[in-house]
Amino acid sequence: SPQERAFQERINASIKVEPKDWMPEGYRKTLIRQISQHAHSEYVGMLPEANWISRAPTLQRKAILMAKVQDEAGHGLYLYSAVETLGVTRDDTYLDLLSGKAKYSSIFNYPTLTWADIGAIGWLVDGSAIVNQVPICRCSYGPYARAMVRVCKEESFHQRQGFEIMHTLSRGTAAQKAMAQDALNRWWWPSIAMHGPADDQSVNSAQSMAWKIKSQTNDALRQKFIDQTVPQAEFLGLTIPDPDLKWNEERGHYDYGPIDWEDFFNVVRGKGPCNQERLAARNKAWNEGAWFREAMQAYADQQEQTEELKAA
Amino acid sequence: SPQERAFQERINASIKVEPKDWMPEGYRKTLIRQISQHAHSEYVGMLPEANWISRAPTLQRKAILMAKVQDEAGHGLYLYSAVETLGVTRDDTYLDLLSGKAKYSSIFNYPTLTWADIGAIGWLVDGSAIVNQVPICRCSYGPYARAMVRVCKEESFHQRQGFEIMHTLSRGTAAQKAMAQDALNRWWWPSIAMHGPADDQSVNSAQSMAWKIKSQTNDALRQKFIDQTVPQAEFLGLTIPDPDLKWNEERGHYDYGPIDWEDFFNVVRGKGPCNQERLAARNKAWNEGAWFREAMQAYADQQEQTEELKAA
Amino acid sequence: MNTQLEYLLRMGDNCLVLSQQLAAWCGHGPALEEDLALTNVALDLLGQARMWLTLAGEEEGKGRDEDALAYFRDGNEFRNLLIVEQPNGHYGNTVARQFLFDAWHMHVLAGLSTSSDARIAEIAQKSVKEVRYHFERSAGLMVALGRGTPESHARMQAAVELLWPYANEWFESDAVDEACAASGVAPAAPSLAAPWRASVEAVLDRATLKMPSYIGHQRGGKRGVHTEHLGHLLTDLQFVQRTYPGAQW
Amino acid sequence: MNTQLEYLLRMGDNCLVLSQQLAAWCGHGPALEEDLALTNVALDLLGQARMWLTLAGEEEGKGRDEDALAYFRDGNEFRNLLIVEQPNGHYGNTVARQFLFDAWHMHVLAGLSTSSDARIAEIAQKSVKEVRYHFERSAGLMVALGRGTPESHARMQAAVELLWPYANEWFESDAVDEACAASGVAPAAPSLAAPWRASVEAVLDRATLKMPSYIGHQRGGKRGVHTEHLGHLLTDLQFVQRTYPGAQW
Repeated sequence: SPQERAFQERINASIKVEPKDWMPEGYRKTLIRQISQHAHSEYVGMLPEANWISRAPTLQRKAILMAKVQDEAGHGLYLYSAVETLGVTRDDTYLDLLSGKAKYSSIFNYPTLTWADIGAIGWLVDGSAIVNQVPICRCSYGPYARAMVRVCKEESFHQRQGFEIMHTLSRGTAAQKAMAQDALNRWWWPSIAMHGPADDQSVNSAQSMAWKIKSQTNDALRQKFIDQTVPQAEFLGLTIPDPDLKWNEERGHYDYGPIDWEDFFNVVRGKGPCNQERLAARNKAWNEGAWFREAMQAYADQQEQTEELKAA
Repeated sequence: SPQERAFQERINASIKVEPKDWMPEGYRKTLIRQISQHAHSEYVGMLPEANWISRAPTLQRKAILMAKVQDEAGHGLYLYSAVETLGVTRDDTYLDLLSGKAKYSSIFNYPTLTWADIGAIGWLVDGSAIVNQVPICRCSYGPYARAMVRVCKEESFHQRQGFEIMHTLSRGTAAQKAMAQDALNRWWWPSIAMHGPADDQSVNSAQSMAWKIKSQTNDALRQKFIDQTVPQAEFLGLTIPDPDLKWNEERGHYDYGPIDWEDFFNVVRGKGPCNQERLAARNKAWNEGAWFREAMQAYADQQEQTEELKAA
Repeated sequence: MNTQLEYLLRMGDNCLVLSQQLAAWCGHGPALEEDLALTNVALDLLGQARMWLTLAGEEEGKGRDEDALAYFRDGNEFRNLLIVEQPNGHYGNTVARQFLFDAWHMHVLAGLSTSSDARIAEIAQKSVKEVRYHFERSAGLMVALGRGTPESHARMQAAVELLWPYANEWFESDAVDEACAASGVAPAAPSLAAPWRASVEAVLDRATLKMPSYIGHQRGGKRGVHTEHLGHLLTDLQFVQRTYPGAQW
Repeated sequence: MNTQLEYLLRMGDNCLVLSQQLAAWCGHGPALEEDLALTNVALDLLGQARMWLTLAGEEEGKGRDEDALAYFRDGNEFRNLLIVEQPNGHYGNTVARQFLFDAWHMHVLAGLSTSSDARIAEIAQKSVKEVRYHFERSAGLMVALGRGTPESHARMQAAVELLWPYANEWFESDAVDEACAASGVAPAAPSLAAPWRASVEAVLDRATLKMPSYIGHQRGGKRGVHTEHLGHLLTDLQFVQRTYPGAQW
């Protein structure tokens, strides 16, 4: 249709799409799905890290971790707001998470078992997320692109903090080094699966690229993350748990071993170590908070009525 | 009345009163109150010690403590059964505890703050309880007397275990010795208040003595406990927190300082450190267990109906 | 006894323990906005705890820093008020605990802002700004929840009553309080009772909640005699440091 | 790797962790009789844990006794199955966890009773008598609660489904299991699947509860990769020993 052509031309000309602009239903739906998944990931992603706040080993680390988890709550808020600009209420979006209908990043279905996991999440998971998200800062949908600018800035701060934890552990006692290596062993493969299925198995990518929702392929993002992370692991004196990993002079990239996609899809489909618990925690918070939200709403309504009475 | 005279004569002749025997209402009421308070004390008394099961410092100590708390549950059961022989259902008795109408021993309204408190409770609280309870083994009401024989036997075992914990701590590190002394400091006065108000303030005692529900005065029991405990504290190398405590050659007993009865009655009236929490814990267990008890009852009823059908 | 050290530990431990409790809500609050806001308060309190404990370590002069004090004392060495170690309960319990504490904390910090000890005055001046905001926030929640629905009203009234017994300890002057008041280091503990009551009463009034008429009877935290809750809180707090002694983190 | 040591730690840690969980009900059960009975089970399991861990310490030969192994290992050194570290939940969750575990425990101990290692056979022979009774008890509760009321039926069905993902790890043979089976030390892990299913199915049937049709996918405990629950359980378990290292208790 002419509308669609005009839309695509504006996209091609790198003019941002704004909430009030006309957009194709497919574009809207793709964005709603992607941004809400991203919002849910931030919100669920608070849980594995929050699990270590009470046990953080120094008060400074505790403060940094609390601030980090709080940032994730903030990211969740921007992103839920960005979804709302597409015409879906935040509660509806959220209820899809609670019912298990909507997805979130599978990485958060792995448990945090030691303090080193907090380092590994910052270093690897946030590192991987940044590689995925930096291109989104230039995405065609204005509210999403702007939210991502802020998110990326904070994430790279978190990534450095995570690396710093790993660095301290890797210079520490034998037990600390072992803890760091164990965390790398457990988080490496899930972190490189975060970029999504291999290109030859990925659906919808072409349309998302045309709409400039996505600008690089999953495999390209993965390669970028691996290339930047391997030297960091070497600097830490830690071994990445992939015997096939080695520098390929010709390609100018690291080669890496096959990813266990069956395991990845199992986790996506609900069979990860913590899927049940993460959803249960979210539902528990929501259900036990119902009386609170209702009361806050009731009070806000009372205030509004009082205002109206005064105005009348 | 002639019935009352005959009853008193049998008591005087040390013939035990049994559930089916006639008894004065006052006798029945006094016993119901006293035995049910005693049952509640066992049941509530599980809580402060259970608080340390998860943190017991060796597996052997953990096993001993669990067995001890379990014994208290057993004592609760015998005693609730003894109350039932007087014509009150166990649930009714128990609901009086939950509503706060019935009392239990105030000693359980103090918190257990360190492992040494587990030692001090065994040594002092059980020690004090045994002094109170041994005479009840000869009480005129048969079911109560028989329950107490069993209770006292187990309690003296607990008392030795508590003393053994204190003994180990008092031979231990400086921190352990300090822990033992601190526990003695906190538990001493409540333990000697367990024998009840001073004789000149105690009500109902004369009648209870005539009925052989009680055979010694509070002050006599207290003196007995103090006399047996002071040498034990000396053996442990611990200092009883009473500057007035000293051997009185003439009396053949230890003199001791004034007890803060105001504090004692405050705790009885609900203002101890843990009254709220103990009752809350009992109510929580009861309320959250309702579905379980209902289901067990429903299943028992089903079984009974099946039996009746078979019999028919 | 170094009374000033004791006083600093009291201030620091209040902040540390309450922050630890609030942080348990992080990721589990009733709404995302609450998660953000409550974590802010927890972070402020943690920052204050670090300043107080660092100063306490200096005052003690035995080389203990904030972490040595936070991670290597057992419960009987903690000097926090009992109210801050009371369980989180439902969110309304947490709000009520925060409100009663904020009101006291705000007034004590205002007093400490003019401490004769410049280091204390400096920390207090920095903290009181944060805590005035904490009070504003918790007072606002008290009013909203007190007036919101019949259920929220009932919950908040019960929460206030549950915590009231713990809301007098801070006015009871002991040797430490007296010494610090005498030297101008701290305001006299009982002098805060009237301003606290005024602040609390005004808010409860607006919240249509009844102010309990009796005086709280729970005490002991200031001399290290706590409730059973503190011990369990410390097992988590100190686990890593205790398990890997001597390591740097 | 000393496979026999690993196997002993698995047996001991299962008993230790589950006992610790059950003990949390002590004083808090739904009825006094349950408090008594469940504490009995907890005590039996603790006794078994002590025997297995003592033997593990001897097998290791580094002078570690039951307490050194219980109190001075961090989570990744624990070898218990994930199911025993799952939260107590409501009483029905605890009953269902116990039932699924007892059924496996009973069969594995029966197998271990004829172990080629006489020390293992001896512990197993002693334990299996206790565990047969545990199974009888938890099976009885499953039937009563499955049939009791609509509410209890729904709770128990949900409890079985919640735990089912954890109820296959014990049949998955790894290098340790294979080595122990090969040397006749232990029964082959997969060989217990059929008897377990038969025991569980018969009881669920009587309980009018549906047996889930899929195979559990949760695993990791046997090689020290646990769920987030274990770490918190250990903070309490180990607190005193960690806080006062080197002391005798």
